[in-house]
Amino acid sequence: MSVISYRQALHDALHDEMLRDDDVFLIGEEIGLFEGSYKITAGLLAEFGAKRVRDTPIAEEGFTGAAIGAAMLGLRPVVEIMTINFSLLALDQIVNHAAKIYGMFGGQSRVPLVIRTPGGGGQQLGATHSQNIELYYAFVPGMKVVAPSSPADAKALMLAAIRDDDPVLVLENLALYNTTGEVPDHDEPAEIGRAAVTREGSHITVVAYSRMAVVALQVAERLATEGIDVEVVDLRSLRPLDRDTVVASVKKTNCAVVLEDDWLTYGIGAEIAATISDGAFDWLDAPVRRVAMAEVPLPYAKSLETAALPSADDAITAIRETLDAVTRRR
Amino acid sequence: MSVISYRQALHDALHDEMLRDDDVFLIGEEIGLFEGSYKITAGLLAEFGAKRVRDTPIAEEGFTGAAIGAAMLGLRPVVEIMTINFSLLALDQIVNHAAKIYGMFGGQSRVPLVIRTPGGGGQQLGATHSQNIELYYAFVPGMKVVAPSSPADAKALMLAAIRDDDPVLVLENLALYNTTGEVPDHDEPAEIGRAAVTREGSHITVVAYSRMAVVALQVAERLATEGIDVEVVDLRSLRPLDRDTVVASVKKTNCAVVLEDDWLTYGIGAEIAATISDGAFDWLDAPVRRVAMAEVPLPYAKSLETAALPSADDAITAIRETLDAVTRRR
Amino acid sequence: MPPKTAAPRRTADARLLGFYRQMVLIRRFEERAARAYTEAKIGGYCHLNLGEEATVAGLMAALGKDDYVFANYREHGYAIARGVAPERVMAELYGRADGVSRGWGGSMHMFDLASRFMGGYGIVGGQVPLATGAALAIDYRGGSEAVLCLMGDGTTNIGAFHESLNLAALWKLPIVYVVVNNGLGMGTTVEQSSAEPELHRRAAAYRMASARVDGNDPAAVHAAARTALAAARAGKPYLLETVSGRLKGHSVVDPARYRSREEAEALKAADPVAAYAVRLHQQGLLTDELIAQIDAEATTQVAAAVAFAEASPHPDVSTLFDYTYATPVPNDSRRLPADPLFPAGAPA
Amino acid sequence: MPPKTAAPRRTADARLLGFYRQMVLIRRFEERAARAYTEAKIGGYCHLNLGEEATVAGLMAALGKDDYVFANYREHGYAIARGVAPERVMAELYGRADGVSRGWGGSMHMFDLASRFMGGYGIVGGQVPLATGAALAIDYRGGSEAVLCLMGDGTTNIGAFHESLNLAALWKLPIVYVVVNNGLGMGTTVEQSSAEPELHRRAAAYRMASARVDGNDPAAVHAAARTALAAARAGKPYLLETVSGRLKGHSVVDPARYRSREEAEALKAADPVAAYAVRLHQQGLLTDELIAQIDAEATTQVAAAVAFAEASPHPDVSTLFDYTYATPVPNDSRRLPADPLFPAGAPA
Ligand SMILES: Cc1ncc(C[n+]2csc(CCOP(=O)(O)OP(=O)(O)O)c2C)c(N)n1
Ligand SMILES: Cc1ncc(C[n+]2csc(CCOP(=O)(O)OP(=O)(O)O)c2C)c(N)n1
Ligand SMILES: [Mg+2]
Ligand SMILES: [Mg+2]
Repeated sequence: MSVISYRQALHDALHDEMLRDDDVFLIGEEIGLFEGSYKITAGLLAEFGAKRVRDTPIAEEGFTGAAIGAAMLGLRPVVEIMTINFSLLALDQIVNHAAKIYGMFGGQSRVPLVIRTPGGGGQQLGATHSQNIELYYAFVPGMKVVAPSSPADAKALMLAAIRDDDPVLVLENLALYNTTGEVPDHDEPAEIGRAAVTREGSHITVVAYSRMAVVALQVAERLATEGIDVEVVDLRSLRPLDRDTVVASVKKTNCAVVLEDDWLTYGIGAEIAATISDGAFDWLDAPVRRVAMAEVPLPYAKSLETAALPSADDAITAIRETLDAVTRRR
Repeated sequence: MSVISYRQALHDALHDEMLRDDDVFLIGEEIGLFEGSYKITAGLLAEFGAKRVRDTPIAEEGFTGAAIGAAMLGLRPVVEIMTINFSLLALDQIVNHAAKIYGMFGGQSRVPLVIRTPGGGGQQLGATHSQNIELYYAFVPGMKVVAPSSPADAKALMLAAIRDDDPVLVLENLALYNTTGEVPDHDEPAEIGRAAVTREGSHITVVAYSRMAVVALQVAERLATEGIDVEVVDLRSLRPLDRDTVVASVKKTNCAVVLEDDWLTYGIGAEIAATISDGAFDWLDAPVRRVAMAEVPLPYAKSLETAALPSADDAITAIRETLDAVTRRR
Repeated sequence: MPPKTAAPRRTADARLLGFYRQMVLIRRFEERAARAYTEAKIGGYCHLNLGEEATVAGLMAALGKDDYVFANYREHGYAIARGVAPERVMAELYGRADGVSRGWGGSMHMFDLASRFMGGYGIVGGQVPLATGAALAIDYRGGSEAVLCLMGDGTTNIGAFHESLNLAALWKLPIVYVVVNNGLGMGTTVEQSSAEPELHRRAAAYRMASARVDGNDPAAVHAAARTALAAARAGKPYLLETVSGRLKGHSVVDPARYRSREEAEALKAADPVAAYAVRLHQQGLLTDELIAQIDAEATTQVAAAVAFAEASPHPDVSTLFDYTYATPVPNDSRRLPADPLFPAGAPA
Repeated sequence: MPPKTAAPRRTADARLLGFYRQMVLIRRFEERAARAYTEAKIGGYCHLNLGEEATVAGLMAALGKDDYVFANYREHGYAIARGVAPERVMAELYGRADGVSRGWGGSMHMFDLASRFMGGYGIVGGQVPLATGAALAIDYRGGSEAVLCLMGDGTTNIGAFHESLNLAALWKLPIVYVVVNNGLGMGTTVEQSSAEPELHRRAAAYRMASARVDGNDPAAVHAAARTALAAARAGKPYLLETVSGRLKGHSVVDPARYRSREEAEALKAADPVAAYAVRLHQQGLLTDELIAQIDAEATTQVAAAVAFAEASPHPDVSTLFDYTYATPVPNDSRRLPADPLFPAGAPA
């Protein structure tokens, strides 16, 4: 075990897989000479050369599509899309091609592709550069979508994504790159499609993923000092979605709050709330509460941005009010 | 009142608005000389000329973006995207531009734009041509999304969309174009953002939109003969979403089934189920059941396609089982 | 021992005759497909190669066995000329389990790994980045194969075309982009859709070599494609434009009313299959008997394809979830529309 | 009465001096913005026009009052040169209520309707279709305005560029596309990203007229832009490439390590503001005193802009839901993150 950053964990996974398998290569804007907009790929061009670390022009649709085509011939491209906002330009190639090719041709062509891309607001980047649109991928059969919240998961899920024969979107997060945590020294891929209970608790279940899964743990620690015992479920995989782990937790705690960084209506949390309300129907003692972004194009001004984004305090309010609602009903 | 088709209703709305307002113009592929892939715009080139009915090259991103730019200067373009599947190519212009411009520039520029596009599977068009991805738009603050299920709504919501100063996506449906119904002879725009109870009932609420709202009414008629009294809520507007109408219905019936033509996980129905489970928590006597597409890239073969798509029979099964679940719990 | 020149001569003649056989087979196949469509044996959209037979035959004959082909949705003829059995193409149109895409693709999505026919694609331009990536993979591995990427004239106006050609030229990829200019994208002429209607000239924006060739002459197409492929293999991607015509509507259901009667008749008069027959006849390579014989053979082949398709089973519903993922993972959804999310149980 | 030639001469001189004033103002503004950024007064990304001042001044001076400008995220200087008060640009950088976009846009998204400055856009290429549509609207209404659409060199590789130029050429729209070639897109050179690195030549793919001009010479840029705008107003869209350099990193936080020391020094030596001062000095239009005076004026203006920005209020949270929709509709969500979806009530 070593304590490393989320950024380093991602970097190490890419590095180790490139060493292990010559078919793995990186492709994207500014990943080589510039070392990546967020420096995940720093040093890799120098180590592996331009064939394995391919800088591209600004052409998200073109280079993502090219990576898909290369994957059809058996290579294992790892595409960096600089932020998830720009992935909209490649969406047709991802949704209509990467996610369809295996099924549409009756299983004849695999697409062992990884798309890594960070989401996340809160950096004052304004409406077009602060979106959390993982929903667009999590919705699509044929895609797999993972969303690590810790350095250990970042590494293990990236390893799994690269070794998987389907298109996998790895959702990174701008606000997590500098966070640190323990990571095993040997390479051990995670299983895609499994959530994790990252903190056991008995009073309430908090379901989250990516940055909000970290907030959930912080909130749980704060509430523990008041005797509120929060169980945290980190989804880790948005598609497939591990409903059983979520529902099992709520059957134990009898209430739940969902934290998400995207917009509330139709957001990822809608499915989580619907799933809990269905699967734990007879166990649920209060409505599932969702904490999410205000439904506006995210403003630049710090005062407005802060108000629009979900915070630890918002989560605490929702948890307290949910526990109150439970008490009222019991 | 006249009985006309859904296609004709859409056509009439376009026609009447073009007559009423010189700033309204149509733009899209094959809408002029070819008269539209699905003939909604038939006759309009001949009547209004090439300036008002502008055929474009195959360039969804380019011409949709051009329509947005024209709207910024005060024109009122109505874009046809041939099917919603191709809208993925224009998604960046729609989500990152049309939906953001009003907010991102602090309210200085309106975008009075309409995008009309049909969704719908069941035509054996295969995985890339049969998607129901209205979610991609309904999720986005700044967009409005309406989904008429009847000729009357098709006309009234199209009129409203054209007169609205925000980008509105009008979701049409391939399977509905030939359906007929009564439509007022005078032009009366609907209010965007309101659902409708299209059939009153007391035993169970069925929530649906677009094609499935028609299926819901058919199913209600079938079940009425057995004494099952179904209330149907047609959402009509996916964004804004009229939660109150949905919840009020369930507070009356105490149980609900959601019918949707998209994929289940993260689909539109997730929000509806979550909304009901929250807003009608203490009234609900059984979990909200969702009937949706199987989560696969839709196959071409009729046998497989039929199995994957939700049908009236599927809806009836879900309604019966939900009523059973209610009985078990009462 | 025959004179030295006879063998190449005979080879060349055989090739010309081969083109003709291929063209007739595609013609008969497409006519039969149209009929089956109107009989509702085929569903969805159905786009035919009628009028493009010479282009199809010339292009496919220029490829090496290991080369890759990416096509759009108007690809029946290409699949057949590439070596896919007409039976399997017809069975795909019928949506049957023995179809070349197991019934999952239909008319627009034929795929056959054995012949490196890497798919028909229904999103205009969608195949262009993919094909570029296939060329990247060849280059990555140091292979000597090339990629042929087919597209229509209308496709040159979409962003993916531009992005892809730039990448291929920058990276010196072994790919030939072929614009099959049949004069129309649905009802829109090239002049109405492309500000530079001499489409091959668009290659200049990427310093890419290009040429235009008569798409009604299979030998000319063949020669031009060989030149282009040789350049591509040498790291010089190429844009080849073939000019032909679309004899019928955009798809089987399109009556093509946007076309004048004169246009339609001029096209019919220039029918490349008939014209080529006349030419080979004049060259002494075809006789009336041979024409009849080739026709009969094609008709028989197509009839066999239909019989095969009719006999092939419909894909079983139990296979519905077989092709969502190649690598199995837990919690994958395998629910039919009426299945509950959670198995119903008694309340707690 | 002065001799006949004096007036035009004086006008021309005044214009050259005007360019210089503009360039110095932008230079001082951007330097001050960089400082404010490092002081954390400005958030997000911050891209500066350092090195592009001559291009900015020349282009903006060529526009008529009613013309429209669309820009990318590197647009502070353009907004100022177009007539937006530096105060409001600085206040926007500070995210304040008096900012040109009311604090909603920040560095990348300056918009001012009064000066028809139609926005900076952060998605590379995003502004290109929009600007094309603005030109369509002008044409639709039979107006005589033109649109100037700014973009960087790297932007010519994205699909939207291609689709837009084709539309503009087909439809004969009054638009000038300006490629501000500063040699780099982030850390990538033009040669690494564009297979045809003489970017203006890409216009050939649309039969569009084009030219390349020295972006360090404001008068040359001005003249070229006037020619281009005249063509555009006559229904001939135009592609103008200006060649300059980016003096610093891509954004304020980028140390530009991918550049060699020599490259950086060569750029500094060719600094367009300093070079232009020398030139005007040689022409007798600038004296040392005037240089100092212009500098002092610019510094004062920028200081006033900062004071204005500092004094402007932060947007109030009560305005958060003011700009989601222009036409109010029922059921619009106005919920803060901690607000419940339904007001809590006692159970039924
Ligand atoms: C992105 C996209 N836009 C629109 C369509 C609808 N469409 C199908 S084929 C076609 C015309 C294509 O013309 P061309 O490229 O010349 O090919 P051809 O059909 O003539 O072979 C159009 C517009 C589509 N399938 N995909
Ligand atoms: C679609 C998209 N891809 C990537 C980015 C990230 N990005 C921002 S600026 C930039 C470089 C643009 O270069 P150029 O067009 O030359 O403009 P310059 O910055 O030099 O003015 C990139 C890649 C983006 N904003 N949008
Ligand atoms: Mg064509
Ligand atoms: Mg640049």
